[in-house]
Amino acid sequence: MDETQSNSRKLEKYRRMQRIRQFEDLAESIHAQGEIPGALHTYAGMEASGVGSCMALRDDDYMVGNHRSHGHPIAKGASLRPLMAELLGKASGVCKGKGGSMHLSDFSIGSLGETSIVGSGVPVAAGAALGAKLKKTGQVALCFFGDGATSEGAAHEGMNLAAAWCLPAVFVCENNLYGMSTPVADAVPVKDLADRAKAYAMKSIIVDGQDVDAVEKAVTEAVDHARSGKGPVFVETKTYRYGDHAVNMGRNLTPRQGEEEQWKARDPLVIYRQRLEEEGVDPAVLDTIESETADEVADAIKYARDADYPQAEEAFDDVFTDRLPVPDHLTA
Amino acid sequence: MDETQSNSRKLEKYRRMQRIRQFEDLAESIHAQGEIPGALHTYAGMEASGVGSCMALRDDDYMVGNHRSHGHPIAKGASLRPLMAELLGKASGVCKGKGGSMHLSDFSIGSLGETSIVGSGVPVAAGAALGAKLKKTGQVALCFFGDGATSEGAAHEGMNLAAAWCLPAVFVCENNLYGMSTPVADAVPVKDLADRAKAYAMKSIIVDGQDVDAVEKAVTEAVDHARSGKGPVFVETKTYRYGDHAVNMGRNLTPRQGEEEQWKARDPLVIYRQRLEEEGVDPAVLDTIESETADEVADAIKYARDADYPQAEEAFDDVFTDRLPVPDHLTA
Amino acid sequence: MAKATFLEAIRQAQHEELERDESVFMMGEDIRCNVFGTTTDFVEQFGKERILDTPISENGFIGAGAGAAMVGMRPIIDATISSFLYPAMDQICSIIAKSRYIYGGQARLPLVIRSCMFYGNSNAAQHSDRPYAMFMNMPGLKIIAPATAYDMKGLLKAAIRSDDPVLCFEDSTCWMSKSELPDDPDFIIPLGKGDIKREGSDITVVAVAGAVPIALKAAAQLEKEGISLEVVDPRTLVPLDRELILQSVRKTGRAICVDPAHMTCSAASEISAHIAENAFDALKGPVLRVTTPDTHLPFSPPIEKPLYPSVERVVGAARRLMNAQQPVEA
Amino acid sequence: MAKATFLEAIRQAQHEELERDESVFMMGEDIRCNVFGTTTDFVEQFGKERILDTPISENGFIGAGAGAAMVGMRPIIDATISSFLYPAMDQICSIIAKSRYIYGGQARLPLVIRSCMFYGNSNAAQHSDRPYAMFMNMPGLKIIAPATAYDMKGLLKAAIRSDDPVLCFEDSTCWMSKSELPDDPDFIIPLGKGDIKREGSDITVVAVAGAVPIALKAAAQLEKEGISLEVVDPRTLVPLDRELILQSVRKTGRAICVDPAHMTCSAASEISAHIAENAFDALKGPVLRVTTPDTHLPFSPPIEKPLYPSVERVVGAARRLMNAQQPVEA
Ligand SMILES: Cc1ncc(C[n+]2csc(CCOP(=O)(O)OP(=O)(O)O)c2C)c(N)n1
Ligand SMILES: Cc1ncc(C[n+]2csc(CCOP(=O)(O)OP(=O)(O)O)c2C)c(N)n1
Ligand SMILES: [Mg+2]
Ligand SMILES: [Mg+2]
Repeated sequence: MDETQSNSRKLEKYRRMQRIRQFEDLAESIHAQGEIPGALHTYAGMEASGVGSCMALRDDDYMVGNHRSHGHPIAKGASLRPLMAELLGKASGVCKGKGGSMHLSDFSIGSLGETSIVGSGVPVAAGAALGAKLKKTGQVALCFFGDGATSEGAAHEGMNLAAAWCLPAVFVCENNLYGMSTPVADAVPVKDLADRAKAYAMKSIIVDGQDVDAVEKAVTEAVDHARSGKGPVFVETKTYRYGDHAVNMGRNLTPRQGEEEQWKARDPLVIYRQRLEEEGVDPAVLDTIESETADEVADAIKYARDADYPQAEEAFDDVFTDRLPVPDHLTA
Repeated sequence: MDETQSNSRKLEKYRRMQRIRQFEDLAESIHAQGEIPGALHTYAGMEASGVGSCMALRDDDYMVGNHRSHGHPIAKGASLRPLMAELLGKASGVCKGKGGSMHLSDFSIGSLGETSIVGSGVPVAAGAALGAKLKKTGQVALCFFGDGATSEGAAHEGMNLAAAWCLPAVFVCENNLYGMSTPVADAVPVKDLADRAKAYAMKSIIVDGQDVDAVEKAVTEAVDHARSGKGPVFVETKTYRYGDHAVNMGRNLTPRQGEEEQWKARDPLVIYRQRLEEEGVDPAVLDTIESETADEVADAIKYARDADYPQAEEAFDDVFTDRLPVPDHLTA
Repeated sequence: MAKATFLEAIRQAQHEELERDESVFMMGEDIRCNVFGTTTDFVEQFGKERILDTPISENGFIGAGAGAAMVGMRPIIDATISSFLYPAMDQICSIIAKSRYIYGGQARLPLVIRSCMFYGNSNAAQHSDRPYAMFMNMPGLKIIAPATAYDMKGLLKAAIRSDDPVLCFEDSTCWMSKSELPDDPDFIIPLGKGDIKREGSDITVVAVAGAVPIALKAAAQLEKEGISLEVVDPRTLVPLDRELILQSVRKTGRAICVDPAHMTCSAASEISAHIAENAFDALKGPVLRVTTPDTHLPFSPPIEKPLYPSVERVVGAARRLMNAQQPVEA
Repeated sequence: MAKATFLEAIRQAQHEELERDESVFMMGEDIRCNVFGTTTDFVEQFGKERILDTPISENGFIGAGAGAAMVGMRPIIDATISSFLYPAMDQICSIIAKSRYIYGGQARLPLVIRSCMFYGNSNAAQHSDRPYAMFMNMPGLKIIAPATAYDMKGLLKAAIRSDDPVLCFEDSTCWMSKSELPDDPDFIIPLGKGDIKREGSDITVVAVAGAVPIALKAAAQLEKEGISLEVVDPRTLVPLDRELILQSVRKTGRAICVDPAHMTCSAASEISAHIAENAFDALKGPVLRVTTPDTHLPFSPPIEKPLYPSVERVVGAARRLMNAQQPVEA
């Protein structure tokens, strides 16, 4: 990769992290005003984990994520309008208003679901990798899940299958130190989540989840390994969740004494901007990215606000391929 | 342990292995004659694994097993009559004719179920260990399961919980090289099943599963560790299943080229009798054990044959504490 | 006696039973931090040993509840949201429902599995389940689904004292409803006894969980039109108070089953089939069901809300039943 | 056309679809060794790549089936015995049933999950489940439960070609029954179409899976007494051919629902409720159910066998229905 390419890649990483951060900041504020129904699990603090991982993927590679679903699709390049419209429950939302905040999955960029049942995405990712292997397409399936998810049987079975069958899958465990209110050390008997991989004789990598370059490098190594037929890889990104488990859970579930400040001092966007400036990037370029992103997010909000809600009958679409009969009380 | 004690212990181990072998040999032959309904999963070849493990337990320790259920209760000291009566579906069977061959669980000797859903016993054992810990009784819960079972989410979740909570549990993985027709290497990505324990930072021990003394020693170490509050232990017994997965599956599911002969050359009963004789035990003593056991098994068969089948209404007992109402067509 | 909410009733029931019996303990995800308000101050009062936060592994800890129960404990397992019972179906169906039976009565499983049905508020399909009917089809599980704080307290206490496994489904649409709660520490409502929530003469409305307040509102509204609804709340779904339902239908001659769950193979269907089989001679018209149609629950509020049973739908069904000479549909 | 068994019908359906469509593949535990005879010579013909033995991890490989389907494959997943679906309920209920919906139609899940219902032969409670009703309560899953080799072949082929997920419940009591099987590679029976297995005029018997041959035997026996049964086999449980059932009941005026599963919240209950709601005016008597009572299935043959629906029980129900002036019970 020559200097310019590498430079534009870096700016793209910065742009995607900005997109996530600004998208969520705005979402949080309009959620507070009651414009977004349901719960809101933000990704703030974890942007480098998602963006670094997705930058290591080909456009046609697959991705599966979880309830903390805003960051993953944006990291993989999804457009913001359908995502924001989804948060507002509109018909032009990426899931036609059926999914909402926990399920911002954009299949057009290779996403195969952001599933809010903890651990449940892992077998799906293994299956996508199996599909790629059977079809010999050279695609890889990457799965994001949390530290807490590693205790679920689904995660175990999915990773075991991927290892037993040597599938082209990459498992990115975003260790943000908590599962809801529960500190990782209380719920997980291993020091590093990467140790989970030993149960499958699976290659594992631990990486600083605040450093988008480091994450990209680690996941690139993992993806290359998987794509070349050497089997799945487990990547642990050590990161941190700034907010409550979800906005609007009524209280901060996690007492943290100073922890938050420590982590915010290594905010992935701040340290990356610093690095880019140190590397000689003109601050004005970065400012432009930030303001362009602000415009993009504002446009997404406007789009979402202007959009229509789905019609009553649409509740009966997509249970199956054919629309279900709509009951009388909803047609009259 | 002084010489005599140790001697009587050794004879007891030999007796229990004989009991299992002879009980099953007879069961197999009357199953062939149609006297035992349903499937029959024999433990032949694996006796040292069960007996060595159970000899390491206190009488009041708990045990959970699986579908290959004949060996475990006999190893822990259950009487043969109710077990054989159960195989024949009689009311005086250990499970009143409700369980049959896959579920020979005798609660009077600390058994908490031989459960035929693969992997499903592991959370139960973790829970029994939790109960013992909460009640501070010093009891340990030991769980038998197969190599194949380690791929199940239930097994993962149960072991993870035991490790996270530092419970007094011992997980004995009886690696008999196959899960049904599937060689362990095809289904399990690790070389030693004991590597599964690394996902929980759990102590593990690998032992020759044909050598009852070695198994007892290893499991004693594990039990001591668990009982003293240091957390659960994973023990892998390397062993072998002589028969088909289950008698009467219509064909031998497992092609084996010479493997069987190799393992039979290290038959746990044969090598143990040799060792005892080498250690100076009078062969007549061992012969007596064998013939006493034969009498015991013959008595169990007679008892079972003479016993009554349950009455139709008994099908409605033990769904709940109170008998369910019996439907009309069964009372008339 | 003081008025308190449904959630407070859960808290009180647990608190009283934890105080009464040392073998009672609680486990679940994030219960120490008291997410929904049913474990306020429990860690302080009962200690971390009896109030256990679990790893995220429903099959593991629900199964561990079974093991603990088999050795003499009485776990109250908080599975948070009913949708999280699916990952635990292995232990619920194969171990908890069947162990007593398959071991011929040797196993005893005194345990309670609580979970809330978290629907109606844009939680989307993966979090909005109301799956009690699935468990009704599996013998060996007692099931309570109370609709009032009073019933909740009495039934949950009975469940904790029961020697059989009990699933407790907590309808989140009832969370804030209030009752006077008895403070007699031995106040219990026996499992299996339904309750006539309102007497009436024209139509029996058998309503499940969150459908009970809806049925009661419909009854109040229809009274003005001269239609008298009798509202029967089974409260316990297993064992179901089948006789109470029949008695009511034999009196009124008409029945509507209202159930917030999906229609097919629902509790409403079971109750309807039970009536059609055993009180047919009393029936003056079809047995109607008002349920959630067999679609998933969407996130978007304007299309989610109209899917559930509502006062209007119950009123509509009742009117049609009273007029029905011609064919009728719910 | 040649006579072949139900198991052979499964084999043929799979074989033809594997040949026809490269994206079809199979996975399951020990399928290569052909345990029940539905994959004879498949490894030799289609290779190990398309005939995959899985680790023992139903949730994992059924979920992997979902992932593979989402990327364009058409997995046939053999879950062996229906009882092993419980460990996989997480993926079946939360992923397979809901993904298409929750992602607004972006996901497509063309997959088939086969499992046999292994009851009646002393397999004890943990292996004898017939759990289709649970899945009927979960929107998003199509369900077939054929009773003949002919229906099995045609429906399984339709299931494999369907773009929706289909659960296929194979009643082991039907394994050895034979039909003439069409060898037209495009022979399919559309999902959702029931079948009148025998015409009659007095009573509609809606029979599910293994209950169909029982109902037919009862019909033959009752013919001699002058009672004429119409046997309706829904074949597909989701979508259910509700109109066909109503048509028959409107003709006969009487109905019995026969179902080998447990009574409460069963398919039989759903069908009964459907009739009581939508064909009430045609009914001359109660809608009876003949099911397995709500107990578990014991190992011991003399107490297991009498629990299931039998010819005698259907005959008894029919006689009572024809005589019924006085109250009737099934
Ligand atoms: C099967 C299941 N159990 C419980 C929950 C409730 N829940 C949602 S997120 C969460 C914590 C997940 O922790 P982790 O995997 O570390 O992800 P994080 O939220 O920290 O990103 C829990 C317990 C759920 N959604 N699904
Ligand atoms: C959940 C579940 N899946 C599949 C089966 C069918 N089955 C019974 S035993 C068995 C193999 C178990 O292998 P392993 O754990 O190694 O025990 P082994 O039989 O070798 O002693 C299988 C697949 C089952 N009983 N339960
Ligand atoms: Mg986390
Ligand atoms: Mg094995």
